[in-house]
Amino acid sequence: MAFESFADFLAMGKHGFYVWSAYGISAFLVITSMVLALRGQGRVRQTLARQQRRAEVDK
Amino acid sequence: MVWQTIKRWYHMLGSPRYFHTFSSRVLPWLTPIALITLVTGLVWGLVFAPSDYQQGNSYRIIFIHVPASSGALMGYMALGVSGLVAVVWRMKMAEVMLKAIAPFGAALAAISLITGSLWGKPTWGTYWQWDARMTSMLILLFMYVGVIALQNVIREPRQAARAAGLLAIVGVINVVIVKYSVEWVQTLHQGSTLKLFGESTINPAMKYPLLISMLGMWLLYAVNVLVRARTEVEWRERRSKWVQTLIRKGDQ
Amino acid sequence: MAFRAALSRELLVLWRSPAEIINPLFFFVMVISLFPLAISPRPETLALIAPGVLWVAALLAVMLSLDGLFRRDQESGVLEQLLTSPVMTVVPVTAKLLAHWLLTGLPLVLVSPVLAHMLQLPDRVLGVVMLSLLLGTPALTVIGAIGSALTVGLNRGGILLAVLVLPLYIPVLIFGAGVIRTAVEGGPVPGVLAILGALLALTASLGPLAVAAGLKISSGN
Amino acid sequence: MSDTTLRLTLEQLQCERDDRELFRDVSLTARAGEIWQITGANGAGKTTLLRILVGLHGFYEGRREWWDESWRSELLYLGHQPGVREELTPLENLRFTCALGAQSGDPMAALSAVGLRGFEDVPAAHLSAGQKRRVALARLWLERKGVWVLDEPYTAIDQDGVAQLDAQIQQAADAGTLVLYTSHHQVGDGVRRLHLAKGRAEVRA
Repeated sequence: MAFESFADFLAMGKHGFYVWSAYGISAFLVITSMVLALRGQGRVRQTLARQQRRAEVDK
Repeated sequence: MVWQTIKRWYHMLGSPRYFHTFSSRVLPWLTPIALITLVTGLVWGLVFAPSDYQQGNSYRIIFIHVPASSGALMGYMALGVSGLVAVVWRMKMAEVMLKAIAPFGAALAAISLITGSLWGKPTWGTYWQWDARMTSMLILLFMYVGVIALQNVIREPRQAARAAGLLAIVGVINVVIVKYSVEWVQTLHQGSTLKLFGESTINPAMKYPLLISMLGMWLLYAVNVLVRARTEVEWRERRSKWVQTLIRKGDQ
Repeated sequence: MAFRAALSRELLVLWRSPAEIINPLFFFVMVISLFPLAISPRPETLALIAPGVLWVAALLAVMLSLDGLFRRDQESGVLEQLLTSPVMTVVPVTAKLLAHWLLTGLPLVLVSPVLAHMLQLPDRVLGVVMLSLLLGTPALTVIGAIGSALTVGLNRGGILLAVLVLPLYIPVLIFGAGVIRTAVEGGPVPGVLAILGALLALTASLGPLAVAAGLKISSGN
Repeated sequence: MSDTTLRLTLEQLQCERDDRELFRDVSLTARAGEIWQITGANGAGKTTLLRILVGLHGFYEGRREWWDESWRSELLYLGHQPGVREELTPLENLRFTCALGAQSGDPMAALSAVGLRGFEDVPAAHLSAGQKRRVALARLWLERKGVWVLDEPYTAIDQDGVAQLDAQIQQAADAGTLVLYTSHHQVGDGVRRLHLAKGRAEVRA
């Protein structure tokens, strides 16, 4: 363990702000891209299911 | 014999249907592995790696910066290759890949820029310094934006993909040339280029977490691409019977 | 034979619509004259920024002149004739690029010494200014034409063309302006000029093929 | 036996556009000397079908095959637009299309044949839509090509122009040219029809 205590870990020896903001923003962007990908899949499945139901109703 | 297997793989992966089943089988186990690898690499680097005698702890940003930069670069190379296959051999899957690879690559390029400048502040005193690496990454981000913008403007999906493919091919050549021309500008002004990530990574205690987090990020990139590609395949093949049955069955 | 016919036709078409020639030239002159007003008329500062200003202005002038390069041909149906002709598409395309450069790029080169002088660049450097633009503007025309070919079918191509093409312009800009800066600082000009020449060779050989491919893709192939 | 007159084979041609299916299962074998009239409502895909034949449009399923590799040198394609540059005169336009299409012939004679005598040197910008189409049609009076693909050749053509065009097409077909054109007007009696409706194609030979 490179740090004595959790507080020390958070402070990162006066560089805490930079390290945690870097990781925070990176996590945000990665998660957003993942969520968008999954939401895209859901939306496509939904539209196709709706089209299918509409097609069956017409038949 | 090798040539047969390559050809067989080329045709198998070329068929959207096979790719769909392939990705549906791979995703359930690849996603956890990617996440675990990435998290172990980051935790190892953040918590257990020793602090750097010069930069203290701010260097720990490297464990997200380098994976992101390498991912963005690899992503654009993959775009170039998919572009070549899409434009020259007109392969449908390559067109799907062009749509699937770009977004996460652009995100990684943005991450690389942000983490790079956040690392620059404590180390060099400024958030932005126009050094060779950061400028190349900025231009790479612009080129990602170009590919994504072109794809979204053109209505016809196949034409949009092939246009973006051609741009990606030209783009890949440009990435290499930009790298040298930016370094040339550097040598003109500041003598030798500043090695922002040079010697501090030699120390093995830092090298292993870095390699693991890089692997983790690439696997995560693969997961993102597979999800997006699978969605794109479902949309493009929506008229085919196998997608109709899949929707009717309500696949997970 | 088809190349000569295509070249003479393109020159004729451009010659008959003088706006296509005059606008880029005036744009170039106007943009350059903004900088002394915006930054400072002092000779030392001007001479310092002159290489960059000349090249950014030339780059923008060429790019804007390429925006509608193929649009008229597409709307009138000439592009379809070109794509369905037995002659390889790259031949008339190269002729069009050459004609376009002759009437938009070359004038910039010819007028650049005057503007370089206005930006307080020493007279011994004016030759290098022309040479760097002479090698650079054709590369800018070809690269820009790739973007123009890819956006020919779209109505608001302008901004999109810039987004696609500017990153591709950066190496030519760096070495183009670099040639002039090296000359001003008395450094080894031939070396940098050779790189610019190499960039031109690369774009002039592969570029037209990419433009032809782009036109085919834009027409739905 | 190799059928030397076979020019074009289409098998199960299927094409989508803007999210909907334009047509499917379009099959056809066309031979030299035949005249094919392609009909269908607006938006049925007539122009797209022609553009697939001449290789302008590449996103389709199924097979399109010309009789040999160098079919492009035997192709004369008149597109939806006349293909005339406004800055140039009819004569310059025609000379340019000859060079580009590797087609010889006397442009002056062709222009007068389509009733543009005296307009040879007027910039195309001053011509009417009908006259611009005639400049494009003048190519039919130049050196005869093996395959004519004409998109709506009869639009904006007046009465006697129609008769003249019918005669020229008939004459070319008799000399062995395969003519495929889209229009509501029927050239003559021996014309085969391909009707595109509701995504299907019926061949009424």
